[in-house]
Amino acid sequence: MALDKYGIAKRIAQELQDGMYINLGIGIPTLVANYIPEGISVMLQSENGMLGIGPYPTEEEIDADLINAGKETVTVIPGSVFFDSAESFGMIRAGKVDLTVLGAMEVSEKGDIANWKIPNKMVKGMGGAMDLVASAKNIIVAMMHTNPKGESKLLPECTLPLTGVSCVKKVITELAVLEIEPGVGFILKETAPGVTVEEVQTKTLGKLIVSPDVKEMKI
Amino acid sequence: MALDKYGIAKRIAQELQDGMYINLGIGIPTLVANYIPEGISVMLQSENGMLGIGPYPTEEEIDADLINAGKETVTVIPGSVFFDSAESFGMIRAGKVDLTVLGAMEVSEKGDIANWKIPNKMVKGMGGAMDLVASAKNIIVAMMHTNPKGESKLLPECTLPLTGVSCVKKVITELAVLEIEPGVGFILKETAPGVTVEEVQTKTLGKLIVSPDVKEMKI
Amino acid sequence: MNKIVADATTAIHDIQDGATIMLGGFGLCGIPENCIRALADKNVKELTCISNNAGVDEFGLGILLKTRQIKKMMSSYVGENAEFERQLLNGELEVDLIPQGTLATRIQMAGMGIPAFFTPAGYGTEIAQGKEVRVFNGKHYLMEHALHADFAIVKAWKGDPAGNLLFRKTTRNFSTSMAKAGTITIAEVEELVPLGALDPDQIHVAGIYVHRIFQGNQYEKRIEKRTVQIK
Amino acid sequence: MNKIVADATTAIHDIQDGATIMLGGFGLCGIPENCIRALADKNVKELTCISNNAGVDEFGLGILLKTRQIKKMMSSYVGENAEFERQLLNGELEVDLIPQGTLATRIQMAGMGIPAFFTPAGYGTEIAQGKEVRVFNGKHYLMEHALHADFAIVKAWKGDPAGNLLFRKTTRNFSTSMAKAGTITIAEVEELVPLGALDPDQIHVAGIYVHRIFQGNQYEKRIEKRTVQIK
Repeated sequence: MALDKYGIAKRIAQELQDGMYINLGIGIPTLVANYIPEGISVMLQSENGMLGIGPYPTEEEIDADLINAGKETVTVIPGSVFFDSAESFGMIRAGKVDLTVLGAMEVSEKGDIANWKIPNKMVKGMGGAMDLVASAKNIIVAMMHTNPKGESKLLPECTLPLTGVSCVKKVITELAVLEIEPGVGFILKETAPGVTVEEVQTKTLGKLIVSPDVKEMKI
Repeated sequence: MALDKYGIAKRIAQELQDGMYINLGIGIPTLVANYIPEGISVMLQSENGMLGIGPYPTEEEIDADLINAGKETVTVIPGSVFFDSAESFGMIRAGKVDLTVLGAMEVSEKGDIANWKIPNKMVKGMGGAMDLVASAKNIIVAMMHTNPKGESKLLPECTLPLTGVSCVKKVITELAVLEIEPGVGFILKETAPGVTVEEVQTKTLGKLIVSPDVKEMKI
Repeated sequence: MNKIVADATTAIHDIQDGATIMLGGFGLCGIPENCIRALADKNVKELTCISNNAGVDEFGLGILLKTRQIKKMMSSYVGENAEFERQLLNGELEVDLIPQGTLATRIQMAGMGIPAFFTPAGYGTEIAQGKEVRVFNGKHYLMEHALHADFAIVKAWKGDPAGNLLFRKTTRNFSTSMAKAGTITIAEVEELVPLGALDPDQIHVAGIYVHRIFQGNQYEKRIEKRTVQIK
Repeated sequence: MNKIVADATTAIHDIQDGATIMLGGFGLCGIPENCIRALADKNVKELTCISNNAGVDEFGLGILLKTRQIKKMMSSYVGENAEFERQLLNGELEVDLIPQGTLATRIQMAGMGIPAFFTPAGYGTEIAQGKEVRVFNGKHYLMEHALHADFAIVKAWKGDPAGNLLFRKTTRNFSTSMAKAGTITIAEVEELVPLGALDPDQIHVAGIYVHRIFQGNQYEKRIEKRTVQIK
């Protein structure tokens, strides 16, 4: 059975390693913070200017001066640091953030990503997405395998305006975990419990290679 | 009579205006701090990373963690700020420092300055001089009119390796105050008490224009 | 060194029609509420506003959008504002969308006297159109230029008469860089403290960058997304 | 997040012959005294040292010069050291002199992921030789490149187990920028404080940049020019 968004977040959480600095985008990526494996300690970065994001505040703790990049009220953990946005993107550009998880509208078999603009629709802006994808050492895309019309979001080429090129390393969807090897395509590494390789193949328009050691996700 | 170095510093101090941010180089420029006119308030910047330099410390106040760009122990005045050297040169480059006073080995009639290197002598380095002269809005050179051999230091062209080009606005020596107008030359504005225009002319190798309103310095 | 002015009205008195203004803040966090009100009262027009976001309807820069004082926005994300959308779709408003890190860094570079620099953000996208591309160590970069403004307006937590500023938590965002990039920089603060009251090791913006400072009042500090822990 | 190591010897254990090392400090102010001693003890050779100055005879980087561990210095001013002069004149030492602001900014840019930028410093001088010149707004600028190092070693006042650092007075100098530019960054601190003891608004270097931290000891803090007020 395909995962729900919480399942996707749980699977992504398995990618976390002790000591990592991580930037989580809005949507499913934000949920990953709820599933950090026991015994490992990570620091969450928010590009508006903070390291060490904690849980949402209680009513009493709410502070208008303390928000994340999604403009949500948050708290901080011990060891947190505030800085300005220029420094925040400096650390992102310099590759100090170990892992970036973000959503996407389309991902290509080359690792290109489109997630900021749909032609003929009101464009709200790219925010920090272009900076993140151009600079992050390790980018995982968290998204549904297909769009609401049922069309594949894993394509030979993105059809929407790009956010960045050759940058996505891994895609985790409700159906599968896929690595991207530039020049090769999507490598199917894991399928969601009860999802067949054939279903993933059907729903992936970009070139798909089934890894010889493809296995079922453990959630 | 020609001024001594304290006299030069006193004359330079007359250039200070209320609210100015000022960088004073090593040597005569540093002395200017002792003659800030009454009733005006200025902030001294030191390029290692400080705004608001105060007097030298008493024995009890000495703090190894608090030095100026000349590596001398100093104190700070209320309203002072510490920052790093990158920011310090950022504010210099961005033109936030209103006035820079520094010494020189040679100045040309075009406003070029040489003050860091003598060929065939041990070179100690340019320190922050090249950054300061390339960026400061208003540069006054404080120096003796001639070198120890009696040769003019105000030249048609610098003979020593340059520190910066077309940057010096004014030269204040033991003999005179001269403005530099690029394409014109040194404009003699003031002579030291008892010093004749002829003496300044004799000791100035670069093109010298005597200002129609040349007058005697008031120290 | 006394840069204190009476209030927001005095601080912005010389901002004229057509001015380019940077305004600090991320969403509604750390925005200069007093100066925005004063700009609305002065009804200065045709403004180019450089700000990461465009406020919401009725608050933040949304106030100046509603009164049609803004000709152009330079932002990274402008999506929380119906009036904004209406003006944009009607061609009444120009928008220059800039990647957030590029925007922050272009402003930072203006305050550092660096006219141009190279960043990888936007390479291979429509943002790269017309920009110089260079390869360093095998990676592609775009040349971007420093971004200056006639006025920078920021809101800090504490400030002193010399213009030294201290910010609280995530209100620092674009404000520290903008404060250094304005030809004239105006700071409104929640609390004006005496000279010498701020620890010189702990100042976020040195007074050398700040031209006018005043203690603001009636801060609303609206919250866009009030997210609360579910116990 | 615990980056604490036992001591300087442990912190520098993997620095090998030929390494490029940045060392914080301006003159003798804010230098990493413990790590310099440990580098001398380890007797690692052929080092390229990026540091604004080269210490004095017998102290600071003068210690490593005396033991002939330094192959090359990258500095803005190196004049307080007779042994330095001797080695340089004998051709035993390479020196790359860089304008101080260019040096500071090249290091800063490395920590910001910006590979190249433009600065006016040195235009029209011998420093400009071989460098790309560009005109922006009628002014000439040189293109300069980011400066990285295998190791950055800095000395801070306080630090916590996550690597967050706080500096005191003018010890900040090159250290904050260097801390962000090392592939591996080592911080020695006068006082190691518990996680959460530092105010998150008041940290000069975020722990994300720091890989190893330890509490140093026996700081001498020598003064180069002890200038005292004449009452």
